[in-house]
Amino acid sequence: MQTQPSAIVISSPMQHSQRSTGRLMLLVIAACIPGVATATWYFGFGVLINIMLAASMAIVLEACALKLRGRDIRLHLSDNSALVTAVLFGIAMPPGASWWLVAMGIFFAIVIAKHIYGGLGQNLFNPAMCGYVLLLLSFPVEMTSWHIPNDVLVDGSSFSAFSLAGLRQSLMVSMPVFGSAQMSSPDSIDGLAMATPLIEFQMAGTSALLAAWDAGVSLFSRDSGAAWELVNMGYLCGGLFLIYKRIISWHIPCAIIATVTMMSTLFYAPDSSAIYGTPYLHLFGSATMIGAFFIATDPVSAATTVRGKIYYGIIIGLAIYGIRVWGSYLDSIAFAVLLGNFCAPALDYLCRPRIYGHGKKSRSVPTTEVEP
Amino acid sequence: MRLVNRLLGRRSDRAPYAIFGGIATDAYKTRSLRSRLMPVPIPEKLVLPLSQNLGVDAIAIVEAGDLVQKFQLLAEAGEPGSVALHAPTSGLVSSISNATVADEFGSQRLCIHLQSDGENRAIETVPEADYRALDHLQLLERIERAGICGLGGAGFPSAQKLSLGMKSGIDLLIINAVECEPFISADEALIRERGASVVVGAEILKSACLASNCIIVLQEDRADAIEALKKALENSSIELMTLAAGYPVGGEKQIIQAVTGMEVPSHAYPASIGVLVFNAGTAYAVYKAMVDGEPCVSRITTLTGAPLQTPKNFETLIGTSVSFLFDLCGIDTTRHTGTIVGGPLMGIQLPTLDVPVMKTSNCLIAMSAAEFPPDEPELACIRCGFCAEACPARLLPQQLYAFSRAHDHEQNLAHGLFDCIECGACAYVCPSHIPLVQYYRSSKAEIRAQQRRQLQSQHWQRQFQQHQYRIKKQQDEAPHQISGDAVGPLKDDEPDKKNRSREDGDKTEAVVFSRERAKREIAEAVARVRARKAGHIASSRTDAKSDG
Amino acid sequence: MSELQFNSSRASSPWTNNPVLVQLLGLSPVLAISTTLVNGLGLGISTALVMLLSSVTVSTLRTKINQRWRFTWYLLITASYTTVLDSLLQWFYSPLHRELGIYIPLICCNFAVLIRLEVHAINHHWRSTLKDAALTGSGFIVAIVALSSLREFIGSGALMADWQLLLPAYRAAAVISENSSASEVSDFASLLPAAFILLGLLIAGKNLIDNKLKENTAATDIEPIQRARVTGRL
Amino acid sequence: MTQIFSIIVAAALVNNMVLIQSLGVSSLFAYSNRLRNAIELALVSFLVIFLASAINLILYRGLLAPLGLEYLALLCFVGVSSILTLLVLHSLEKYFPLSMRRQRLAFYLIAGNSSIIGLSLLNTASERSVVDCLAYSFGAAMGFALVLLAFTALRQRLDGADVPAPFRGAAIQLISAGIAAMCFLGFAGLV
Repeated sequence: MQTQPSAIVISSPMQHSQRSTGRLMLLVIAACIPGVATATWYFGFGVLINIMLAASMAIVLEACALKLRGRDIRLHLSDNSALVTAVLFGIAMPPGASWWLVAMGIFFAIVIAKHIYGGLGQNLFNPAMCGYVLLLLSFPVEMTSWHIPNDVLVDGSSFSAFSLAGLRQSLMVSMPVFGSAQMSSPDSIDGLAMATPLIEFQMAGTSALLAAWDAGVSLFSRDSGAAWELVNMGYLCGGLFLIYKRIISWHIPCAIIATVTMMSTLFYAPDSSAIYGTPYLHLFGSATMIGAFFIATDPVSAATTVRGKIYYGIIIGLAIYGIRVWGSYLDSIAFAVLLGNFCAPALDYLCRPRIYGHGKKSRSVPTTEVEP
Repeated sequence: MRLVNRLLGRRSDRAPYAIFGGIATDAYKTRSLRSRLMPVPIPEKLVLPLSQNLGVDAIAIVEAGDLVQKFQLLAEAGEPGSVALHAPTSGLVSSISNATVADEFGSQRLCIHLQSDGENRAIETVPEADYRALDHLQLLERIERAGICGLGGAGFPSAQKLSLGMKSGIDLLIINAVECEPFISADEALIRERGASVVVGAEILKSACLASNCIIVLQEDRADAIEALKKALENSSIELMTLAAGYPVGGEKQIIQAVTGMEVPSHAYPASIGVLVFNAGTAYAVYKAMVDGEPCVSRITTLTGAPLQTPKNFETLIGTSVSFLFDLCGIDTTRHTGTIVGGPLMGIQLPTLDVPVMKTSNCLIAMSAAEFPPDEPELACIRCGFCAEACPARLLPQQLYAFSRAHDHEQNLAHGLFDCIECGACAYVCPSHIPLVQYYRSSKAEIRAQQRRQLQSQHWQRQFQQHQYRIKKQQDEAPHQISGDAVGPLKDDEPDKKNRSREDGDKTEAVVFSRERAKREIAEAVARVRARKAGHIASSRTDAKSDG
Repeated sequence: MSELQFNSSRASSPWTNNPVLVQLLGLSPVLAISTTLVNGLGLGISTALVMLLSSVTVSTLRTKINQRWRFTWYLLITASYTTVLDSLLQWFYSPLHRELGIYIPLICCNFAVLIRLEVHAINHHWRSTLKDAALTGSGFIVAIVALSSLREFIGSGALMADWQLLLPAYRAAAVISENSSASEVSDFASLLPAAFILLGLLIAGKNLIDNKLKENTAATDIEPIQRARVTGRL
Repeated sequence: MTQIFSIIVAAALVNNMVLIQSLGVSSLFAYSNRLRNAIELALVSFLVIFLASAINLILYRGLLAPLGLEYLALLCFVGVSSILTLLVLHSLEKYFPLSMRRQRLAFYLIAGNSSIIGLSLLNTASERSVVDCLAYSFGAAMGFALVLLAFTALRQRLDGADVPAPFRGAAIQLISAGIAAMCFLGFAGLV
């Protein structure tokens, strides 16, 4: 069965806008820069190493998958979608994750969650989050230990994270091939180094961290509260840039942020536990921003109708808050986005807009009478 | 201010409603508006397709070898959808034969070939003394006789459109001068230079369809035309409305939505909600037919595109060849990569330049590689939804695309494929460069073919049933005749129907051919075939009904 | 597709018409129980037993079963056998019974069984039914064994751990080892999602083999199982 | 009230019938992949699962357990579920035109749904009060219906996807279900 329309006749329109998928994807990556840069500043080279590792593996795997499926490798690599998946996946991974963790996740993301579905545009679930959740379920311990080079003493001497030694250290942690890092794993996890402050709040309670929280933001103090706050600001900026460029629509991020804000206001309980913290904490103290602007808005797996997008955002927002506050998993974004993806096709079907000329009351009465 | 008015339930008459979707495109119009509207020298040879809208042919009333004069009737309207055709100049009908016409397939249609004698002798025209004195039926008849069809592009015979409106009653007549497509400037040039005539034409149309209101609609960035029109409208009851620039506000359904806030029901004519839309060019043709008594033998055509040295608007004789016009503008053949008739978004690309201008050809664009870069390869749909934002029919093009690829026509119908007006806005914005419209067209064609097959099979089933019936009747009658029994004509229907229930229960197999059983077997077979063949359509119907 | 499968009275076979891998029937217990090979075997054999017995019963009673209520009859028949089996297991294999838990009584509404009754047993002689049920049952066992060994191997790097469970209870108690839990390589394989995904990959592998076989045997172009509607280039 | 709500959420999401407990999985794959049809199936399944498990619960606690007839539970349960399915279908038919009424498969999928028996068995085994059990049944039935709907829409979309040949059909659907189950695992501990 031929699915391509006949190519003999060149059909209207003859003009096109100058947007292209490859460029859109590059812009998405560009919008990640502020957040990634801030994260690197606070969490060290591990962040960048993750992204680089993920990107290189993603491109290789994508090329292999395309080759296996007999597609034009150069043409389809040029859509840059594998890169976006890799960047998002790299951001989500804890800095200092071993290379084989990254490889495993990326393999699942690119091959299973994307190419088995037929490649870009056909996948039902966000590939990066599929890979991430797989790792989270399989290796919960590894996925929640973060390596932060700043305050780590190696052989009794401390060094700057941004020196060559720091870089070397980070590389060794990620890829033990280059030599083994002389750190035992508990050392690599210090007080600031957990995945998100919320996790700490959930575990450690309020005392110490809220104090740090109140101390205010400083670019140079590198404490975790400020770090997450600024990282989130970075992603917020990137996200607003994407909305400004009309690459993503505002519906999904707004719905998510509104829902999270509403839920956290509703359940705000200053005295009980930090996990019921302020809306500000929930928005900026965790991965909410990157989730709302970059991960949930992946167009392929998100809902596409306007109302569908809003419901989709609400579902994700509820799931983010619910899993974060009451659930036992530490990371809520990935699960929430996958849940949203799961609901998206149904939402799209149920929230079809009213078609022009189809009666304002009844939604899209499909006609079957077709003039011959 | 408009918001305040809306909140208070007031509406200033000039405030248009919002339409769904739409895109912003570069206009490219100024270059063809730099020079004045120009008449075209009479070419030596004119080719006049008998069907000016590529629909039903008109009936030629001249023969090869006839000498004709300008404005003489060459072909008269026959079946609905055809329009009368008149001689654009005097000369000799050299032949009536097939020639390539301006469609994307380069197909051949029956055309009258007219050899111009260069004298341009016209038959005497009879201007109407006072068109206001005529009643609407007379006006209709004259418009029909003048061979006027929609000059905006679709070419629907104007008289038929008017009479459609007559049945349901028209409240509002919209004169559409919104040329939302880039490059086209024919209507603007017309209004700029002959605005008064357009207004008169609009008034004639208004009285021809007994409309109570009439609005001329323009895009708000066309300052010259607006000014000219304002002047022309000074003592007129016709209103002027300007719409924000954008594509496709000039589409019939969209302009109705913008002006009235109403939507044309799916699969209905605008007349059903009391609105008629005519193109400004059509109004001008009506003016000429009434006031000058001249039938429609020319139209305003925009010639534009980078390869043309002097792009301009021509008052072109119908039947002039495209290459002749391009030569008049001085075409740079090295840069010329293709030709579009119509706009770049809804027009069609001509396979050859040797085709005649028709009544519907509002614009001829010479393409260049700079303005029309070759198509980029189609990438995967990432469901970005840009297309859904752009769609003026509020469809979900990304879904329709997926269904079209999957040949899932049941879903296609449920998602309103046939409400697509093929404006091309979706394909214009698609970052993956998917030729969406092409997919929809082929899906529509597939669905239509499927339905046609279905109708056909129903037809043959009926034929077969009748055939079986005849055979059976012969068989039944034969033994009677042989035995010579004096039995009256078989009353087959009634008793059989009564027996049917008994027969169902009766398991004894009669060897005799039972007509009733044959019928049932056929009906079963029919049902099976129908179910198999039209499984998609059928279930979509049930889907559709219960979904609503 | 599904309705077609349901109605298809194609000859049952552990490979071409496997109840689990091809018809996607009776997935619930397969997915839930296939964490270890022993569990899988236990459940597979129990299901096959119920299938055999109820098929024969239905086929002998087929003239007496009311057409309208036949599905209820199937359910009742399988439920009776399941109840008996459940009690027997509880008596003789209590450790295994504990492992399998709720999925033993659930055999009574296993579609792999019920559909076979509907498609074959209700209108065939018991001999033919016996053969059919045996084939289907073995298909079920094959599928569950394949999946559970895969999961066990990935999950713990071992196979047939806790094999003692398959012994009758009094003997199992004697050999139950202390260190029955093998070292865990990955938690994931023991989770339900892994069951889904691995079963999907198993089916894909089977399709791949089928396609290869078909290419080798004949160049005829018949789609396997699924109507494949898209062959686009993207 | 809060407790009942949390039981419902727990039953619908945290202990989702299909994607966490793997009960009634066949319904996800065996029925039509048209959402329109699935809505009916989901609706009827919801009613039947809820009502049947409620009746079974009452039957068990009120009749079987006091009389010491626990071993008859399974027989009772299947009887109740198939009779109830017929009743529900018949009574719904009066008000809505059900396209699935005449399809045997739909009837089987509802009556033989292992989630009914599973839920009934879980209820009989649990220590909860009757009201809590009812709430649990309600939540579980709702969870089942929602997953069925979402998954059918998913399948509908997969139908048009350009899936590599070996993965077409069952394989890709199972993998999708697996990923969906992954995301439902995220609800662990929610209540």
